Formats: sequence, structure tokens, C-alpha cells
Amino acid sequence: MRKSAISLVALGLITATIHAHARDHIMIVGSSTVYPFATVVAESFGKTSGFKTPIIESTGSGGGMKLFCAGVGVQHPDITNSSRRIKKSEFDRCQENGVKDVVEVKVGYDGIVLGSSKEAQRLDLTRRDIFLALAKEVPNSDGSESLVPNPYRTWADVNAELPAIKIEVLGPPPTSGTRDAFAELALEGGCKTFDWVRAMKKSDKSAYKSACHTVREDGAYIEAGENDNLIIQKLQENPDALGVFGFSFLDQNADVIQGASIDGVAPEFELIADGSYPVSRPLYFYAKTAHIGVIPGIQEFMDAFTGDAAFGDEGYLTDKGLIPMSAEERQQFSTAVRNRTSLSM
Amino acid sequence: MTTIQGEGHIFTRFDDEMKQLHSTVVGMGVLAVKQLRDAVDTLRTEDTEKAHDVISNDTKLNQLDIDADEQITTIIAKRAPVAKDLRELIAVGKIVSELERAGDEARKIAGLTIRFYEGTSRPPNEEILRDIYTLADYVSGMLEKSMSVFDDLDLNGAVEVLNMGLKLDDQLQSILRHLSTFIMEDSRNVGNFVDIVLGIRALERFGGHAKNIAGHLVFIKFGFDVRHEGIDVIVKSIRES
Amino acid sequence: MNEQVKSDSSNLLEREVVDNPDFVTVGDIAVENPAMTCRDVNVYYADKQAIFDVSVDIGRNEVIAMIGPSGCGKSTFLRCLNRMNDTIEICRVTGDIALEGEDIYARSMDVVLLRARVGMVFQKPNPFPKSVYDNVAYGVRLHGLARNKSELDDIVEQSLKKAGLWNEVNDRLDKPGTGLSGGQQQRLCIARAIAISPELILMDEPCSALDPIATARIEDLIDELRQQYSIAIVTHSMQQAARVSQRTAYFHLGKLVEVGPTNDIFTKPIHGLTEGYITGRFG
Amino acid sequence: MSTQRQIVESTLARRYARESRFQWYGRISILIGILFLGFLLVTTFLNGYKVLLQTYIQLEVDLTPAQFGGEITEESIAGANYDGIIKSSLRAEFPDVSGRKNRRALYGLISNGAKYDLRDMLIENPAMAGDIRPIWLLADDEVDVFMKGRIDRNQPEANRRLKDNAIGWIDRFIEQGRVEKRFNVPFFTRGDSREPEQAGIFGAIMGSFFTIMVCMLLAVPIGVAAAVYLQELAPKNRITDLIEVNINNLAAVPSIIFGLLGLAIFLNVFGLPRSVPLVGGMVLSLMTLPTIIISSRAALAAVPPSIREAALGVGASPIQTVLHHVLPLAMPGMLTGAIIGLAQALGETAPLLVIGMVAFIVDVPGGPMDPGTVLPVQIYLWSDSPERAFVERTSAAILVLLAFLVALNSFIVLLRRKLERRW
Repeated sequence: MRKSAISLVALGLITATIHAHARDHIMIVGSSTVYPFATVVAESFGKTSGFKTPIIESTGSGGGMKLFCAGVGVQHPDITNSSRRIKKSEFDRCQENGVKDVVEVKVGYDGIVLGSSKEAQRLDLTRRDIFLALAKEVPNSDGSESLVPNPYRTWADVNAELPAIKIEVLGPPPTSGTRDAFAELALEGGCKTFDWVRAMKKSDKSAYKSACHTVREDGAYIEAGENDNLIIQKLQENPDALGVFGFSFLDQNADVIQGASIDGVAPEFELIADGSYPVSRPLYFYAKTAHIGVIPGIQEFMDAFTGDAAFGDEGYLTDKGLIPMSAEERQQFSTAVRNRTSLSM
Repeated sequence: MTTIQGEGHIFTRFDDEMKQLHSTVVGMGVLAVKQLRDAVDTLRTEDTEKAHDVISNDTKLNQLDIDADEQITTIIAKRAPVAKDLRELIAVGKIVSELERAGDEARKIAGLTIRFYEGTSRPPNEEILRDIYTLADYVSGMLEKSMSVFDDLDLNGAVEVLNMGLKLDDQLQSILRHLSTFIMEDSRNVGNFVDIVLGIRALERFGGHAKNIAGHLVFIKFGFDVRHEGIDVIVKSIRES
Repeated sequence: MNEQVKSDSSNLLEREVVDNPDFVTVGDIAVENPAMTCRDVNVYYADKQAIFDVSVDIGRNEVIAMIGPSGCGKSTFLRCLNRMNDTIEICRVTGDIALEGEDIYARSMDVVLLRARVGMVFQKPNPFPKSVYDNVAYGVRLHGLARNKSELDDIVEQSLKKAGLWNEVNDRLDKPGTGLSGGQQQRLCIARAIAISPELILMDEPCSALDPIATARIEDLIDELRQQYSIAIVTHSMQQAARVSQRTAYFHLGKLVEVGPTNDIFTKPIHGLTEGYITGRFG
Repeated sequence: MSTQRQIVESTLARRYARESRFQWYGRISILIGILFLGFLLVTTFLNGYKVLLQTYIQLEVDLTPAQFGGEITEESIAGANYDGIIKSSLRAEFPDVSGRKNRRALYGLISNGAKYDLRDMLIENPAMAGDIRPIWLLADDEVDVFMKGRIDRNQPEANRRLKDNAIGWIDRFIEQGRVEKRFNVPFFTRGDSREPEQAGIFGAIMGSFFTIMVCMLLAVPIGVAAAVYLQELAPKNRITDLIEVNINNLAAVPSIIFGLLGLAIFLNVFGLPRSVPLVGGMVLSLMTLPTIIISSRAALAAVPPSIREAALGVGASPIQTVLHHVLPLAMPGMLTGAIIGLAQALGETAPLLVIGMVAFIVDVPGGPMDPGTVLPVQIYLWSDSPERAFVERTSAAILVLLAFLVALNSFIVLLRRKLERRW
């Protein structure tokens, strides 16, 4: 029995090496935010196209870029998803490793929501409120141009119009793309409303960034892990708390969770799509041109993703909470896919 | 009693039992010698009453014999003795019967007193009896010596007893010659003569028991039986081992 | 012949044996036409010496008993005779041990073959967790001593008969050997040992775990086996040594103090230590 | 002055009280344990059992030849627009629904996977084509959730995923007896899906199966061989001591480290593909090896030395001694260790993360070289999905995993009992 076991394993290893040279499924890595959308496309692609269903790993945007840019060849992923645009450093890394031609595709937008239990009072916040409530250091309330450790304990401290409940926000940890986007769009957006801070952007960029992006660590902001379902469960248990998560989770849990309106705009599908909701971000995927033709189905998959049936105004991705782009933008990217326009930075 | 080794058994109860047996035997030895001395005394003092006491005292000795045998049986059953312990027990078993029989010989002497001085018969004259006194001293000395060897297992003493045993034969010859001169002097002595010869015979047996005891003591110490060997062989063997 | 007798202290005697590097065993170590001869055997556990210059013969068709206080090295010595000590890594043996004239520690001596020639029975009955039949047949199969099944059956039956167990187990040969009583198990172990027809059987306190009746059976068996085998038995029961053996060897703190005919040892031992031990004067 | 008897008697009551208190501590501890376990099982079960039933809606599906381009052939059946067929059937059912938004809501009643089911149905049984016939189609997950009573129709419409018009349509179907909850076969026969109503556990089961098989085939023989060598045959010296210490340490290393090791060796050096159960099994075998070695060694050490002596005594060589006697006796203990290791491996996700097995994989793997995922990963992925209907699937997957663990353990208990019966 033992002998046969060993030979079986040996056989496995041999076939493994053979297989390594012939991969017949698309391999996709990257952002956990794009993951719910990419998987839907992949599944439908697998069922309709005759190609194998792509394999999608949720590695985070940064992790995905790292794997994607590691080189050309069947052991490297064909496509990476990203909840932000590729960075210059990542692009350079790609180039270094021989990943010369990369097609950049924007697939739509995702709104970031500050949600709370339906039992709680619905808040109407401004980005400035959010910044003052969650930044580690805030401008001195006496008007002098200096930063002091965040003194605010309740929302009423921040803005007298808000209810006097304790500031308690559940959100993703720093490793998350959602957190990055939240810091950039919500916190920095509020931060910029102080003119002298805004001026810092020109004089001292890193000080500006740390002032605007650093989240307080005194317990008002609670890192709740990457699992958005968990945040939603906790919100139901604690009506005083707010949570930071993607729009799709609000969409799916609209019966128990409500989203706070920001700058007077409620987090609703149409309002995000037309750009009036301020805290939303673009989602991308990047594909390796060199793999097209080597791994079957990459071109077809990209076509499927950028078809109107998927990311169009009424495409099935919108059911999953993706906020579609304008028709022109869509046109631009589906053309880029067809022409395999290489990204250059 | 001292053991061969300075230390006793691991089972101290074993030692106690051996000591108990030892003192029983020593007591028998003392009693046997005393019986003989008392018996001879009655002869000398013509005290027939005391002679009866001596005879009845012999039962004490018999009782001690039975006691000692019981103790030996118990020890063998309980302790499964080997080597020196085994030899000692076997020898002691024999020693007690020697002592018991020595006591019987003393009783016979006391019997002489009763025979001579009770009733109508004519008592023997003092001269004839003197040989008996001498011989009795000699054999009781032998037994005393044997018993002291039993205590310290000094085999030189045992050889001495064996030698005394050899001399006993010579003494017996001369005593019998001496007796026959009395008969020739006065034929009336013939009546007592047989009794006196029997008495001398008893004393000789008493000495024999003492000698046998000495032989058993050699066995205890060296594990070979000397009872039926010549004295020179015995001495040689002792020297050799 | 020996002056130790005159000494009046076993402590002194012990020191004279133990501290005296020139101590020579008392009694006749040699026998005519021996099955096994041991000369100047030393055994070391790492740096600690356990056996000192032991020389003794094991005669043919004789039972030699090895006695001595615990830790005296009698079992260690016994285990040298079939190289059972090889399994203990730190154990080292020097000196000559020869089975029928062949040095068993020679390079050319195969230990498997040696153990087939020198069987062993252990203190605790240790039948394999297999059937009675398989217990006896194991060694036979291992060494290929039976050409076919019927021959194997025959060997098993004969061995069980010799071990006096046949009548008790012939109706349950396929039942586990571990299900037998203690005494039966030990006889099964003896049957297992004799099934491979060894030249010499070593027994390491074979009755120490048994009741008196089982012990008596085994002792009877040993006496019968003596007709065909040479037997070396280690025992802590002096009575048993006295009962079953023809010769007895007394070990003390790794040295062989005295060896001689059993009758002599138990009635008039020569050496004071032997006497002290067998009469129960020190432990 | 109190006698010994009085002294002892005076303490007795206190002693017995202490004993009974201790017993109660034990009972309470067990009770707490049972309560926690019971809570876990009950909540998981209550969440999960609903997955056994799945809502289907009966539609009058228009399969007239017109739908197949006029002619019913194999090609036309395979290539027909089933999405359109279903949508037109829905429209026919509710002709008065107008407006894009309302129509989308209407189409949303039926799972968007139903078209594939319909296609497969027809390919298998082409005789169905040519007529308008009632066919049971898989309902959307929202409908399913509603049917299982987890959407409260009394809530304000804005708070519901399922709007009033949709509930109205469903009510009509219910009145006509055309909504039915049927046994959820797809859950047990399909791979993962982003549509809860189509998502199945079978892909993960097969992935787990292949992974554990690879893990077992590697780890058990290697672990047992290593344990036997170290325990029975290796010389006792510093090197073996060092190895022993290291094995013990390895057993305490976080499992993710083994994943990274596997990434470095199997993927980067040997170039094995990502996401395949073969690599997963290899990585998990690295993780379980120390457990198996340690418990196997303990099992070997527990074999009484008298058995070894007996075997050596009749002339068995050391290897024969081990193979004939020690190993069979140690086998039950070794199996226990192996099963503990494998059960641990079965529930592991962390090391699989870095080698790409935490991925969305739809196709059911057919072998250890096909991309696959495993049960705990499936649980993790589902628990992180926004759709409500995944909650019950998550719980059901947990139950399946528990069932697997129970099956694995019972199998070993049986095996062990069987082996132990050889005395």
C-alpha cells in the first residue's frame, strides 16, 4: 500500500510539471473590492463562452499587483484587479520584469458608505465632520493654525447640529483598499476645507498627507477586520456605532442598515453613478497583453467584462452594487480592450 | 551465641528465634550437669529423698527437649534456613537429644542412691564409691566444656572435649581394675558391684554424649560430620579448614 | 584456602571483594566439555562498569543458577550471553564469551543466528499479541526451520508438549496468547524459545511474576528441559536456585564471588559473602 | 481529650463536602462546554438547514419552434437564446408590467442561472421543445430568502430588497401553487457561484477530498517512517536530539509559515501551478508531519519493551521486530495521531491563502491538478459575500465540514477498534 502511495505521489508530481506548461484557465488576482464583480463576470463567462471559468483570488490590490508584475509566463496571473489606479512604482516593476504591455480597464465605481443601524437616527454629515471626528490630529478649535490631538468625544462636539452620541466607527484595517480610499476621499476631503491645511499641500506634502490621512487610535475608530458582513452584524447590535464599508453591502442589507448622507448626498445608486456622492472610487483591472493567445480566453473575458450586459447601465454587475461609468467612459475602455491599448506612464 | 559474621540476619526475628533456641539448649546443658552433680551428691549424703527429686527433675529436661524440637521445626518451616543456619539447626536438634539422654544417665545415678540406701540391703563402702565421684566430676566437666564451646564455637575447646573422651576410656579401664580388687578383698561387695558397674557405665555414656555434642559443634562450624572419625582425622580436618 | 572466613564482618568481606582488583572467584569456574565459556567478561554502561572480570562455564545439560542481591549484575551478565545488551547503546562488553568454542562477540558472529542458538525467556511473560500457535510458530517461520505447514504444526505441537502446555491449550491454539494465565503465558514463552531448538536457554527470573503453583510447574519444566538443553537461569529466589540448578553462581556488585555445585553452595558455602547472602544476613 | 475517632469524624463532613464540590466543578465545566457546543451547533443548524430546500417557480415556458429559429435541431437547441425565452415567458405571465425598471425587477424573480439549467434540460431531452409547457425554474435568491420568511413584507418598501410589485407577483404564483420549495440538489452537486441560489458545496468537497488525499498519502507514510526511524532505529546522539527538538518546535509553528514555505518551494522553485489541491495537500502535509511524527513516536514508545525483547530474543532483526510487532501494536495510536493531523489539515485555511487556494473557483475539480478550493476556504469566502442568501450557505458549509470531521473521526475510531481487536 505504501509503495503504491509513493508512486502515486510521484505520478502526481510528474503530471504537475507537465500541467505547469499548459494552463487552460485564466488566473486573476487582486482587489477584494473588485472580487465580487470579477467573480460574477467570470462565472457567467465560464457558463456561456465555452472557456474554463477563470480562477479569481482575492489578494488585495497591492498583493495582486506584486503577483501580476512578477513576470510573464503561465505561473504568473493574467489579470489583476485593483480598487485604485496602478502606481508608478508598480508599473516600473512590471516593466523590469518583462511585463511590458498592460491593458488598463476601468470597470466602474464603488461608493464607500458610512452606515448605521436602521434603529439609529440617520446622520447627515459633511466630509469636514468626518475628518474632525476621525483624524488623529485636528486643527485647533481656537482658530490658530496648529494641530492638536483629536479632542472630540461625541458627534455633537464635532458639529453642534449632530446628536450627542459617542463617536464610534467600525472600519477596515490599514491593509485594506477600502480604508485607503476612505482616507483619501472622506478624510482628505474634509481636511482640505481648512485653508491653511490645504496650503500645506504645496509647502509640505508629507505633513499634509499625515495630517489628512492618519486615523485616530484612541478607540473611536475600531478596526473590525476585512469582513464587511461582520461590521454589518456589529452595527445591528450597537445602534450608536457607524461602519465603513462598500456600497454593495449597503445595497444587500438595506433592510437593516442605512447610509449616512455625506455633504447632503445620500449613498444611493443613482447619486453615486452621477458623481454627486463624494466618497466613491474607481475600480480597475489590468491585463497582460503577452498572455493573450497563450492562455485561452483572455480577450474574450475582457470583452465580456466590458460589454454593456456586464458593466453597462443596466448590466448584471449593477445588481451586485457596481456603480457604472458614463457611456463615454465605457466606450473609451471597451475600445481600449479591443485595441489592446498598452498603458504608459 | 555469636554468629559467624558480626551482623545478624536481616530478619531480626530470625535472630531472636535462634537466640531463644540457643538459650533453651544452654538451659538444658546447665540442667543436665546439675542433675548429674545432684545425683552424685545424693549418693554421697545418702539422701534418698533428694534422689527422688533428681529423678522427678528429669521430666523437666524431657520437657525442654520437646520445647527445643518444636522451636527447631518452627524455624525450619518459617525461615527455610540454609548453610550455617541449617547446620546449626540440625546439630542443635541432635545436641538436645544428647542432652536429654545425658539427663537419663544422671537419673540412673540417682537410682543407685535409692537402691543402696532405701530398704534393707547393705550399702557399699565409701571406698568403692569414690571412683564414681571422680568419674562423675570428669564427665560433668566434659559436658560443661562442650556447652561452653556451644556458646563461643571455639573449636579448640571441642578438640579438648574429644581428647577428654579418649582419656575417658583409659579411666574406665583403671576404675574397673580398681573395682575388681575390692571384690577380691571382700566378696560381700559383689552384691553392689553390678549396680556400681552400671553406674560407671552410665557416667561413661554421659561423657559420650558430651563428646558427641562436641562433634556436632564441629559440624555446625565446618559442615562435616566427625562423629565416626578418629580424633587425629578430626583435628587434621579442623586445621585444614 | 580462604582467610575471609575468619573475618567477622560482612562489610569487611564486601570491601575485600569489591575493592580488591585481584579478587578471584571462589570455587570451580570450569566444567568438563562446557556448552559456553565466559572468560574475563567486563561490561560497561558508558563509563560505569557493571561486570568485573567474570569467568564461568556453562555445562552441557546442566542448569546453572545465578543469584545475588539486586543490582549485582546477574541479569546484565545473562544478557551478554545472547548479546541482548546490544540493544542498549551505551553498553560495552569486553572479554571472551564462546558458544561451542565460537566467540559470540566476533565480527563473524551474526547476532540473529546467535539469538536463534541461544534462546531467552524473560522475567515477565511476554507472549506476542498473537494466537498461541503464532507465538510458537513465529521464530520457526522467521528462521525458516519448517519446510511446510505440517512440519510447522509438528514443531508447534512438540514445543508445546515439551513446555507442558499442550494439554491445556490444544483446543485453543487460535486464541490469543495473552489470554492465558500468567503461568501458562510463561510456559508459552518457553515453548516459543524451544521451538527454534536453541543450544542454550537463558531465563531471566522466569517465575518472578508467577504464583507458587505456576512456579512449581515451571521449575519442573526446567528440570525436564535439562535433558536436552543447557540452561542458565537468573533468579532472586534462593530456594528456586537450590531446587532447579546443579550449579550456582553468586554475584556481588558486578563480581562473581563464588561458583560451585548447588548442594555445596547451600549447605556449606565457602565465601563469607555467599553465606551471608544465602542465610539472609545482608541484602 | 478527643480520640482519634472523634478527630477523624469531625473532619469527615468537610472532606466529603470538598469532594462533592469538586465533582460539581467538573459537572459544571462539562455543562458549560456542552452549552457552548450546543449553542454553536444549534445556531449553525438553524441557519444552515434551510439550505436543504430551494425555491422553484413554475413558468409557462414558450418552447415553440419560433424560439429556435423556426427549426428544432441539435444546434438550434444548443444555441437558442434561453435568457430571452425566460424573459418573454415572464412577460407573457405579467403582460401589464411596463417600464425598464419594473421589467428588470420581474426578470429578477428567476435566477439568472436558470437559463443554463433550461438549456441543459433541453439538450438532454430535446423532445421537450416545440410547445409551451410548464417548467420549474430556479428562483432568484431574493425570492428564496423571502419564501423562507427572512424578508418581512410589513417593513417599509424602501427597507426591502424585494419591492412591493415583486411580492405581488410572488403572491400570485403562490396562489396558483406555482412556487415550490424543493430539495436543493444543486447545493450538493455544483461548485461555487456568485449567485447564492446556484452556489454549491461540491467543488469545495472535491477540493478538500483531493487535498486531504494528497496530504494523507504524503504525510502518513513519511511521518510514520520518520517516527519509526527516529524512535526505533536511529542512534541516540546529538543530531537526533536536535532533530527531535526541531520537530517538536515545528508542531508549534503557525500554519501560515508552512504556506509561505510551500509558496517558496513548490511554486517558486518547482514551478507547480497555483490554486491546485496537489500543492495544497503538499503544504498541509508539511504542517501535519510534525503532529504525525510526534504522536507516532509516542505510540511507538508506548509499546511495552517486553514485546521488543521477546522478538529480539527469538532472533528477529531490529527491523523485523519493528515491522512484525512494534508497528502493528502502535498502529492504533499512530492512526489517532494521523487523524488529528488530518482533521487539523481539513480545517485549515491560512497556509492555502498564499498558494492561491483561497480563490473563486466555479468548476468542480476532477483531480488534484485541477484548480480547487477547500471547505473552510469556501466557508470563509461565503461568509464574506454581501448577499444575504449566503448566510445560510455559510452555515450549511460549516455543517458539511463538521460532518466530514465526524466522518473522518468515526472512520478512524472504527479502524482503530478493528486493529485493536487483534489484541
